Amino acid sequence: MDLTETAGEQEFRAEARAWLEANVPPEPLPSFDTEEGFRLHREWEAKLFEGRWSAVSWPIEYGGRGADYLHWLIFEEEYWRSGAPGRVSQNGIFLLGPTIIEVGTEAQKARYLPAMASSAEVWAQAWSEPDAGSDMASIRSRGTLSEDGTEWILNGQKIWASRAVWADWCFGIFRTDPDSVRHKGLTFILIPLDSPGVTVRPIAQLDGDTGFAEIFFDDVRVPVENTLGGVGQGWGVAMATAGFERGVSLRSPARFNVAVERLIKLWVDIGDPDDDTMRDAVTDLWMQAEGYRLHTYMTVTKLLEGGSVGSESSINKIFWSEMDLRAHELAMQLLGPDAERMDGPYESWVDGFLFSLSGPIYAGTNEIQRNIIADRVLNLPRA
Amino acid sequence: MDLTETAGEQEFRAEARAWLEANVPPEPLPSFDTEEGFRLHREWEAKLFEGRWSAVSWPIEYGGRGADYLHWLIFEEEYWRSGAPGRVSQNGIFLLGPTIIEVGTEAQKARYLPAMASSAEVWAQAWSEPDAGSDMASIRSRGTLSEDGTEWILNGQKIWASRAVWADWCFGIFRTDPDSVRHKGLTFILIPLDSPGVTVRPIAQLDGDTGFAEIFFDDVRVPVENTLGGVGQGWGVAMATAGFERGVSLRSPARFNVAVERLIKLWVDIGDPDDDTMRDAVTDLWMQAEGYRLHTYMTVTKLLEGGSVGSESSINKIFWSEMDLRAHELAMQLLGPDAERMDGPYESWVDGFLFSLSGPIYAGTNEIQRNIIADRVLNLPRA
Amino acid sequence: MQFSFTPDQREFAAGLREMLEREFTASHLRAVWDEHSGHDSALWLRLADMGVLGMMVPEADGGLGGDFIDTILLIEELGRAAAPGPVFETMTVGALALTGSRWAPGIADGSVAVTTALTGERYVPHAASSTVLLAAVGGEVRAIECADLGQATVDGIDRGRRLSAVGWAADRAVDIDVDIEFLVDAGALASAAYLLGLSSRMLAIAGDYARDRRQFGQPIGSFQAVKHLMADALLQVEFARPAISRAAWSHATDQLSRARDVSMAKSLASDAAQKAARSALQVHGAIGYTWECDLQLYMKKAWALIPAWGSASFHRRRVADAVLGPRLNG
Amino acid sequence: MQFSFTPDQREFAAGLREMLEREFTASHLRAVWDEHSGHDSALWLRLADMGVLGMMVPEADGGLGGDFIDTILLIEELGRAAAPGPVFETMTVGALALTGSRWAPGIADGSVAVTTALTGERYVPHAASSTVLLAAVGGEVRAIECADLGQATVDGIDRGRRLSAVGWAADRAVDIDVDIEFLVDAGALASAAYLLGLSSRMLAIAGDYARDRRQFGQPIGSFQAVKHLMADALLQVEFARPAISRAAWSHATDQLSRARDVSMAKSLASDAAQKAARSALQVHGAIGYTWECDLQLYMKKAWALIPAWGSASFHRRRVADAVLGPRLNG
Repeated sequence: MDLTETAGEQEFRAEARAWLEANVPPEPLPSFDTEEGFRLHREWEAKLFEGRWSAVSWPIEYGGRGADYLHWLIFEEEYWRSGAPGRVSQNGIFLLGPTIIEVGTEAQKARYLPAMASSAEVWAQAWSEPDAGSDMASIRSRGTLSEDGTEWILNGQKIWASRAVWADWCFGIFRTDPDSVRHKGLTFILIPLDSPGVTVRPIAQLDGDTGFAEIFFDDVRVPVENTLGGVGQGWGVAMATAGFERGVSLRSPARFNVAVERLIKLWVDIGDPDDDTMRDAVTDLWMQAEGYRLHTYMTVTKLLEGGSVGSESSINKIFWSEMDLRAHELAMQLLGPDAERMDGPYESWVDGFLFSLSGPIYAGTNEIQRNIIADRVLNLPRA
Repeated sequence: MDLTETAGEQEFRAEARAWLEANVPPEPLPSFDTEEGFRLHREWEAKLFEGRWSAVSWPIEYGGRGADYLHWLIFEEEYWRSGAPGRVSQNGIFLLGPTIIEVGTEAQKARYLPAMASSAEVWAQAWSEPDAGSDMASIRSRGTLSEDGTEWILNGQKIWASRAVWADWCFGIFRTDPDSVRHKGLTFILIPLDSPGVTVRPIAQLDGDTGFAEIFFDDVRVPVENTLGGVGQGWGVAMATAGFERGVSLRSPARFNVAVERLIKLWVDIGDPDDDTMRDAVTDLWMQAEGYRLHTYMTVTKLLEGGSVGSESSINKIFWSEMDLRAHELAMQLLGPDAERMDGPYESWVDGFLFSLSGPIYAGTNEIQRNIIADRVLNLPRA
Repeated sequence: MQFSFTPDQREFAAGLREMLEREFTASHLRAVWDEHSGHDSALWLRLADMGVLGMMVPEADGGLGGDFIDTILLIEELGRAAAPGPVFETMTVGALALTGSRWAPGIADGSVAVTTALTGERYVPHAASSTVLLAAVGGEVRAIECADLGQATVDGIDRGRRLSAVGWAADRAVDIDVDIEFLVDAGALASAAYLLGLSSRMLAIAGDYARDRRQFGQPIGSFQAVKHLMADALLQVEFARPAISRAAWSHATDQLSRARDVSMAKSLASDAAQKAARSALQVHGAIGYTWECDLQLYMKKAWALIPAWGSASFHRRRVADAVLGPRLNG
Repeated sequence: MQFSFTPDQREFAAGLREMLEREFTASHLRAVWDEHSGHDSALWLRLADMGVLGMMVPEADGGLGGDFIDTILLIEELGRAAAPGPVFETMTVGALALTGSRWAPGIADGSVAVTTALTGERYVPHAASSTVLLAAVGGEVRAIECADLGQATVDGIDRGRRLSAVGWAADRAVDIDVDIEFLVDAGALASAAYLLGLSSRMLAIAGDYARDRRQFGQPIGSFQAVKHLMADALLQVEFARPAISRAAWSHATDQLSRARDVSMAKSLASDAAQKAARSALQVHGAIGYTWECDLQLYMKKAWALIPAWGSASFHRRRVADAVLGPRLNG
């Protein structure tokens, strides 16, 4: 065990920091859940790509740096400390990308990864359906083969598709065996959002912006080449993706360390230094964020040494989502009546609070995660 | 609404206070979960009875004062403030007694109530069975009628029977219809613990004392006159009793108000006055105890005005048990390493902590209570 | 000792509840949001006609001459409906401060809406839709006609509560001779009762959803995780209720324990509302996170009122001072 | 940067775990309780033979010359078994304080057990069954042969940990030249690792019971209430673990952040153990409240160690001072 950084790691950190200092926009960009903001975030992603910082953990030939998880974590720390914009490319680069690299054909890798890395093509996820939320296996959207067997004909509806309002492509799973139930007979398919028959209906969220959307599929035709992984293997492919999402990449520790640093600054600026209750609460949060950072470094070292992350990713998901919510609830407490104002100096805290409320819900509710932990980590009997 | 006490209420309070000041033992009695302690507590109950304070809410003819709930609460406040001993008679006077008054025959009232009020006969409860804990309806102990129809012949096993080690009688429900399942075919029966065929096996609890016991029934014969309520009506009778137990009488607010007053004193004596976190925690507990007192006064007024307590009693059970545990956990925190010592100046806190851990478990676990609240108060669908 | 409301008090509250369920549904509230007015004149006049607004206004001024005990259940019902505008402020703080003034009759007949800036807030709610502002100036209470205010309106998280930065010429302010702490306690207590109503409504909305929404082949309300989440929230709400009733009595009868009792009420009500909002949202899942879902209308009002009239921790400290004695380092 | 243990370190811990599962079961522990000795000589010598006790003793003194990183997983395993006697105190505080002293070889060969009174405790654990006491006197460390102690033994909640009030003649005490904070951090860190093991054991016992015990026609572990209770406890345990490993590195390599890292570890480990004990007991229901149930053997040890070596709040304040700067009013 050695927690000091190697010369190589320090060099990599320094390179990332230097580039970010030179390139991060001085002013925060408008939310990427607005049209203007989405465009500006896409431009930022293009600049990241030029610096080869958009997908550091990808192989070099696809625009990455072949960085291992440890270097990825270092980059993430520098990225969030620099105050750089949120990643509008997240669904692609952190969720779909690694899955394509894992199970995709060479043709698919060549076709999708570079455009994903440069955000020439931004991806939306299309996991849920109106009746398949927590119960994701009850997917109803259908995919049927065209008579000549060259195309999937897609029908149905997806919901809570983040980024879908302005994205170019989406990915999701469809029931391609009409007689199948639950996890069987599902296929993972990649779909251009400008395909005839696709209708995207934005859904306004708690803050009024449209961060996600419903997607309706009405005889949408896509080539069978858009199948990721085997026909009927969709559930396994999706779980690999979702597992990775919850596991390491969805929420790197750095953003929480930075959030807690901001909370500490807020406490120093407006808190009562003499109030131990708030002091202890802020300290607890620092310990949680630090604990999450250490936990991730340990997980990542385990992966580097050939281990694998399994259901423990559910433990991470509960931990970061509740920590993030708690941090923002504390900020609201510190702000008092000023927390009621939507615009103004504390806008980012109020927005952050609203967003943090979605943490225990998306990427699988924390109730579902607790079930997974109980069933697979604690080996308690299934209900 | 008028929260000031009437002259009559003040008079009653003064009378109770005066009697208690004159009669409460100067030294605390040994635990009634010891043989010596049980005897001394029985003597104390006899003295209470002489003063007609043992069962204030009972009708006068059975040794009570016919006091309404409000006066009962006032007495309880004075009782716990005076530092008087715990009530070894509790299962009888607060649980079984009111049920006998409600559903018993005149003969049963005359036979059982006076001896119960004077603690000439102390009662144990015998609710649970090894396979009927939270799932109380899966009672297996059987009662069969003798050929001449004059006696119940009881066989089976009860467990967690509090006071049973030194008590004279116990009450419980038995399956008297062999073909019945769940809540049907059960009968509520009163049994002398010295009956041939009764074996009481003490169970040592967390503190080493034997507060409860297993009771084995091997062809135990009791007259059919010992049936309380109708044959096959046992579940309803038991629920009335258990409902009352959880509802108001099992844990009157006064003992928690007194416990929190002791906690405040402990904080004043050994706490860091400058530590807001502990100060806030102690204040929260004061508010909880006060809230519980107010809630009980409101419930009691509702009863006096002809209302009834239903499943809300489950709300009380969760509230007092978690409040009591929290108060003792805080005391343990305040005591620090001194909390490790079993005897010595803080013994009562350590004993109290261990006992408080049983609160969320007995009289129906808090998980069961939450189900009841969800099903009957929030009207959520049954599982 | 009698800790209950009279049949009259309960029936009046029940009547108000029926009226609001019929005439001020979530879609009415949404309409107020959409116009961004933060006010509903029709509802306001309806409440005046029913005698709700004038409950604490003396009969001589056209009110019902009731006290806080007569009023507290009404405010809970207004909270259940998230009635917009400075409704509890007008009914309680306004009525108590402006008794005998030229504004008092207007409170009863609905022509005068009273908003407040008594706790040093940077932004005044409802100033744009009110008649009179009661403001604290150097520990004294002043009344200013809102028409005389300079106002800059900003967005609040609750669209049923518009916020303004305000200013006024000193010569337009009228002295009001009333103890400011008495008024602040009235506002804190009223906001606690309003929060209690909001909490019940949020749990009711979550209960409807949990009965209706099916996953894994059964209503989600049949899962223990949902049952216990909601049961714990209900627990906090139920134990805040009697504290609020008692505080109403303490305020109405001016008990020595008034400050302690009001602070206990606001502290418990704020914590219960925080918990109810959080639990109701979690029960809904993603749908609760949408603008379309009515839950947000009540949740955001709760978030606005929890820090108003003194935060839970401010009030907890006030209780601590009363129960444990003042804090050493002040 | 490499945040993991070597295969050797993991295998040594695994071997210790197997030995303890085989040779020191709950019934062995119960036997120690029944004879009220608070010590198990056979186990002690077994641990010496394996090299566990001497892990941090220099090779020159017959130890393995390891550091805290080599030792931390072993202490977790000893905690999982609730090994009695001053085992982690001897392995860490004792080895670090007595290096080069006449006692050092005895730590490695099992003939010397070291107990401590370095944090102002009123009662010294294990004094009756130890060889040497390390005590703080005016900020300095002294070593006293336990044979030279006047002792009055009292009952502790954990029968695997006897308590004594002690006294000694000043001339029997030997000066030990080592920084007392360094030793206290060692004890706090070791107790955190031991608590981590205890927590895992309590959850394992609760898991076995939840799989085995049936109510309402199914194992209680299939109910969400039980699943989620245990999942939340596991969460705290899993996030305490890396903090403890990191603190072992900080202590072994004497980082500037040692105090902060050790305090974070003890604070998280104490909270996790409190939660694990509470949850495991609740899962058991009434049976968990009995003397017969093995859970109590581990639960009571946890309750004894949570306040030892500085409470969770003491350590939280220490972290706060490092992260937020010192508290104004000291």
